[in-house]
Amino acid sequence: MTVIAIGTAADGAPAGPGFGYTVDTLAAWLAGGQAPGAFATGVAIVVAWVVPMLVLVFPLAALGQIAERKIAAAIQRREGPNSAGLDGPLRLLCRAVLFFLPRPRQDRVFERLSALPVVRTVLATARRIGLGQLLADGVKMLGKEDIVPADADGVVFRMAPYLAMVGAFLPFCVVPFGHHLVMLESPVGALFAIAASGITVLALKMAGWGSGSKWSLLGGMRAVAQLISYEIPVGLAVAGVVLWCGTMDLHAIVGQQYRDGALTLLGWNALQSPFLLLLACILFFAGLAECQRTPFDMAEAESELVSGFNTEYSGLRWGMFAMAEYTEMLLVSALVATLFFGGYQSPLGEQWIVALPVWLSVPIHAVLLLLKMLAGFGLMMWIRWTLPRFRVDQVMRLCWLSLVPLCLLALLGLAAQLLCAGGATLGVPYGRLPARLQPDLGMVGHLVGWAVPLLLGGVVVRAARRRHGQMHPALRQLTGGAP
Amino acid sequence: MADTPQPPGTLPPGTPPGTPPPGSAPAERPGNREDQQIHLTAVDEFLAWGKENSLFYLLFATACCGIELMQAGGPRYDLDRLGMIPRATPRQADLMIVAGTITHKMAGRVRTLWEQMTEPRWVVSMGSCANSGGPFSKWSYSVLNGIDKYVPVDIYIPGCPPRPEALIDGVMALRARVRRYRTLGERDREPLVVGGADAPFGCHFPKDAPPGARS
Amino acid sequence: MTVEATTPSGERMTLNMGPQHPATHGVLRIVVESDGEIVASCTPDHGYLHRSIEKIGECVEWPMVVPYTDRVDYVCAMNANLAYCVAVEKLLNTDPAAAVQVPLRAECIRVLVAELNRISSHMVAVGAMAMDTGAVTPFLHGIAQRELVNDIFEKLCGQRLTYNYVTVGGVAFDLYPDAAAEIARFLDQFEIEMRRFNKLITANAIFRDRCAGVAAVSAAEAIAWGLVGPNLRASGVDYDVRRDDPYGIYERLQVRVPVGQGFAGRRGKVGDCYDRFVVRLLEVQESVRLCRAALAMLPPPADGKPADPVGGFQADVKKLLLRPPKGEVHCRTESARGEMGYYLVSDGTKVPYRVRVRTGSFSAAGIFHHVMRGIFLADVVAVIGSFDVVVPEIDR
Amino acid sequence: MTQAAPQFATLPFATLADRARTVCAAATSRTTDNGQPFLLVPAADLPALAQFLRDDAALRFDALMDLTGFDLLKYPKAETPNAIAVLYLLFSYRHRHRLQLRVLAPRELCTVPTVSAIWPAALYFEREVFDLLGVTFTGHPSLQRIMNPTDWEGHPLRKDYVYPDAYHGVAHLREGQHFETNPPRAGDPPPPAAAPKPPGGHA
Repeated sequence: MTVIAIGTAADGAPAGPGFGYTVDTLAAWLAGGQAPGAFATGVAIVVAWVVPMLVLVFPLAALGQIAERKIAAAIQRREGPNSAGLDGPLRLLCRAVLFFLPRPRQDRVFERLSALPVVRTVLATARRIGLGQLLADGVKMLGKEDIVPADADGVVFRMAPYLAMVGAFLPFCVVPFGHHLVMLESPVGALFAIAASGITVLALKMAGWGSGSKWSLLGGMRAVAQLISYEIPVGLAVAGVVLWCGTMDLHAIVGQQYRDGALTLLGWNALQSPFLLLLACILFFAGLAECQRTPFDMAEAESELVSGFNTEYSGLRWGMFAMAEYTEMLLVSALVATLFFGGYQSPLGEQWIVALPVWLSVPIHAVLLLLKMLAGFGLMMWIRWTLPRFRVDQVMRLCWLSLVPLCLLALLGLAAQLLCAGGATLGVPYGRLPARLQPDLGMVGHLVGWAVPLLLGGVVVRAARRRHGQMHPALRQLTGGAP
Repeated sequence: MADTPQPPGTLPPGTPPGTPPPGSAPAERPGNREDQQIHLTAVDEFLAWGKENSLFYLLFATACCGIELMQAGGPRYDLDRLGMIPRATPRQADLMIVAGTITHKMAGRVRTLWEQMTEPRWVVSMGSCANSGGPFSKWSYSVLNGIDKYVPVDIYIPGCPPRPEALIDGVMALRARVRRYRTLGERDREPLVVGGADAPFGCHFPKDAPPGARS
Repeated sequence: MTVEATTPSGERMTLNMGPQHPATHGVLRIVVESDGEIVASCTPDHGYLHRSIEKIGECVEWPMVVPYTDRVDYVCAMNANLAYCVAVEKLLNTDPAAAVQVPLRAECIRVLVAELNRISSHMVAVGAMAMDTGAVTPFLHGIAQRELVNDIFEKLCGQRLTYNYVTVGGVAFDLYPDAAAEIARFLDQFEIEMRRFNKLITANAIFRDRCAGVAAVSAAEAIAWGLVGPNLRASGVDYDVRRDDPYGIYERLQVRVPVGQGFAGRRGKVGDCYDRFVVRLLEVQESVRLCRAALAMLPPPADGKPADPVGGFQADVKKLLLRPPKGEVHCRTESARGEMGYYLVSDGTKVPYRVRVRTGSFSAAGIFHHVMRGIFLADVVAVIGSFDVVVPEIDR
Repeated sequence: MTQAAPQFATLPFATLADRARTVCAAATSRTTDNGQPFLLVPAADLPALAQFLRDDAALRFDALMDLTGFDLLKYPKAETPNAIAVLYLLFSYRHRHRLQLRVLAPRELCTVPTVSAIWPAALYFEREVFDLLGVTFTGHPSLQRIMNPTDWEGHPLRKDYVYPDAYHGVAHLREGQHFETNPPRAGDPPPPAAAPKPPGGHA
């Protein structure tokens, strides 16, 4: 089990401002040999942070909103948006390019251009999958009247959407999209991600309080209660991974999940131990609550609170809240993928990708991580259009009486497993059994590590089911079982 | 086909479905025509394309037409195809479809809802009750005969209740109007009756429709 | 989980749900006193859709009232028509000279369309309650089934929602040629669809926990507050007008009546939101059975003679209906929202003297104030959905 | 779940009326013009009779199915034309028998004691009868209009009700819309000879 030494400065990164390999190389390249000054560092930081955001995350969040309406339509057996294609932007492009022609001539050129077979098929497919729908929504929101309610707290009301966007985009700095495609290689990446996503709580409360309407106040209160209490399970789940991997640097965590051979899959943290698998589910579920997705969307529950904290928002401010929500969904999927499902590594055979030249392996890694993010994204949408919504007390009871105890149980199990089975940890000095006492059971330890918790879990579940009682015969008849 | 005598007010065949029959809308006012728009810019046209394809309608179903509005949002007719999603709060709605009977007690609320909506906003009056009191206009003391006494209406859709196709026909007529919306240009405020008095009612025509009927 | 009516934090906030609110079905306004999460008290405010059907009943002639009964309960308009027509027939039958004999085929068609409309009405009710608790998809699947029923009714009488189809003495038109086959096809695919619908929402643990034990109404309370129909049967009272006070040919069809038994299991109580939800689904299964029985009992059409006692679809009431006998009658039929009672007073002229319609939603709205104390704000929405309240039935 | 039809101790109207008269002697059993029997009860001792009808073991009228009324002003050959008849349609789920009580309330002093303490369903029914017919129910906890707005004048279901021509300054009829005198409207203009049909557009 060889572990590729993914040091930060170890493999000869040039001396730079110390923000990490990418920024350092960029700054050094910009400075042209001598020590990069403040300007070069600043440009490097902006390019290293803004480009991944604009290229990778922002369009994905935008396409996500279209995908959401299409997936919802598919689940509900209807058509979904298919009338907004790319004809509007194409017409605008024609007008811009042929600015020197009078309008009717521009229209004729546009008709002839869109009559070309290739362009016609492209426009038709774009229209059928509703590619232009989000563009149309965005453009409409641009043109909407900008209303700040009379009894609203102006500053707080205007600041809330921007803070929501910050809370959603900032944690992406530490998410590694490739070997060295990470904006901020910080040794405490995991902790930074959780802390940065805490800003959204502030933004929602500001929106709730700032709008000055009872409905949004209620939405804001619920949002605060839910998000703060679900920070605990998220934190504990990340703590479990840190305990297992021994480091908080996301880049190193991904590195540890590397295995030679065809099935790099086996190296993933989620498959190392049942407790880690449990923590992965808890992190995903608590992540759902972080971005207020059904079944946890009481903060903006349409049917009760009219529209929760964004009742008074209209136009682009409301659009920003929607964009922040979808980006947060991507963030949760990215964190789950990075911590538990091998980050940017491919499930089948990672070594041939690493062998590729840098300008090819990095994009492939980025695409792999994006695919894992899309998988999490699709699962969240599927859940949204299937499940009803929890009530406030049920959300709190679920968090404090079941998720947090489960997390603590999982941490306990992980610690026990580490002590006796000597899990695959990178040499972290603290709290290890002395080497001679460490039995290297290998595969047997692995299997026992899986068998014992699953047996215990089965017993507990069977007892709970017996206590809960059978489904009523009338219900069984309704769902097609024997009456 | 062209020389057969057309009944008054019907459109020559082949005109796009959204355009209003000539009889119902008054003569085009001078400032309203396409090439006479003073601030006509390509970006304005693009913004109008955006508005046209994303009309969020206010969830405001009062009576029987409300059920047809829900059916229009349902799997078969699916207003979401046209980019229209129901929004619960007037702030985020561009279009108010008044679907159902409005009584005197409810009329003030309709006005408040309209005032809370953000500009540019449109109103579609769906069903005879909203148009003119419908079956209750003569014998009921509590029904408001027509919501245009409280809010400016853009499109009237006759029917009790109008079929979802008639609602979508009305929405297409409204989209034709939204397409002509210019941020600084003059808005055409003339109400338009879908399937007006002289054109046969309904939007889907039986196969043996008279030759002049709209396609 | 009993929470006392005064909210723990003490200070009260007045919230105004409606008259335009996503959850209230139509224009029902509820003023809620709450501390934000727990409701201390709620007062419904009605009249936003008061179209004075009863005053119109005193201005128009007897057969002209039928289109207005459609608009009393537009979700289940066939039953609303049937209720009025059965009442007028009972009024005519009080005078042996003006007695009316509805042909057997018309009676079978009446049962058929009434039960089909009950199915589509319950699909909207059940779907709307699921949407109130946050699951949007069941509502759209319910509406998809309703579209199929609308197609059948559209071929039958030309309208999708307000049919004006059942008339005094029979029905307006005979069945179109392949109506029976089409209805049978619909019923078969409907049962398969219902199994999937129930797996999606009825057996869903989140939905069950959301509705279990919420706003439970005991049998005595339900009777005292005048609940009728599925709301009454969910509280354990075994009463259905079609079986216990039959009209038309319902006594020949064995009507089985589902009753609430605390379906939610450990946390549920008899007569809670979940029971009302499940009783409606069980009633839909009963309606499918009744439709099939009515199809089996359908006599062949008497070609040409609408008033034929067996095969006709319309008794000859033209001259009788002009001036029904002077007097009063009280008649009850089972609509989707429970017992719809008509009290007709005739003074022997062409125009009714008084048309009084008592609907299930009116008494269901009456119990809101009593039931919605000490529950959560989110439950207010679920409770409204569970009582399946249609606003024109309250305001008339 | 086929249920056997349980037996009920259903009593005919005559026995019901006799048992009722044991408590309220002034109750007289009458029939409508087409033979439907009912019990005419003076308003004063209605609550006592109602309490007895609900609590008596043999009667057990536990459900007030409907509480409504109608104006006798224009009823042909009514004994008391200047009154409003308030009807109580009672039903017993236990014994499956029905009874109709009727109270005649004079139009000027239109008060009937409430029965909402006995059957809570009467809370909404009485508010509706108060709103539409103007019968005040003494002792009702919150007697206010349920259908019409609180500032509505008149009681619409009375036979001498005149339709208002405006509400909050908004005219009731549309311009050019006129109906002959049924129903009577305030400020009814004399019907014009023939309303000219507007050219082209529709009314």
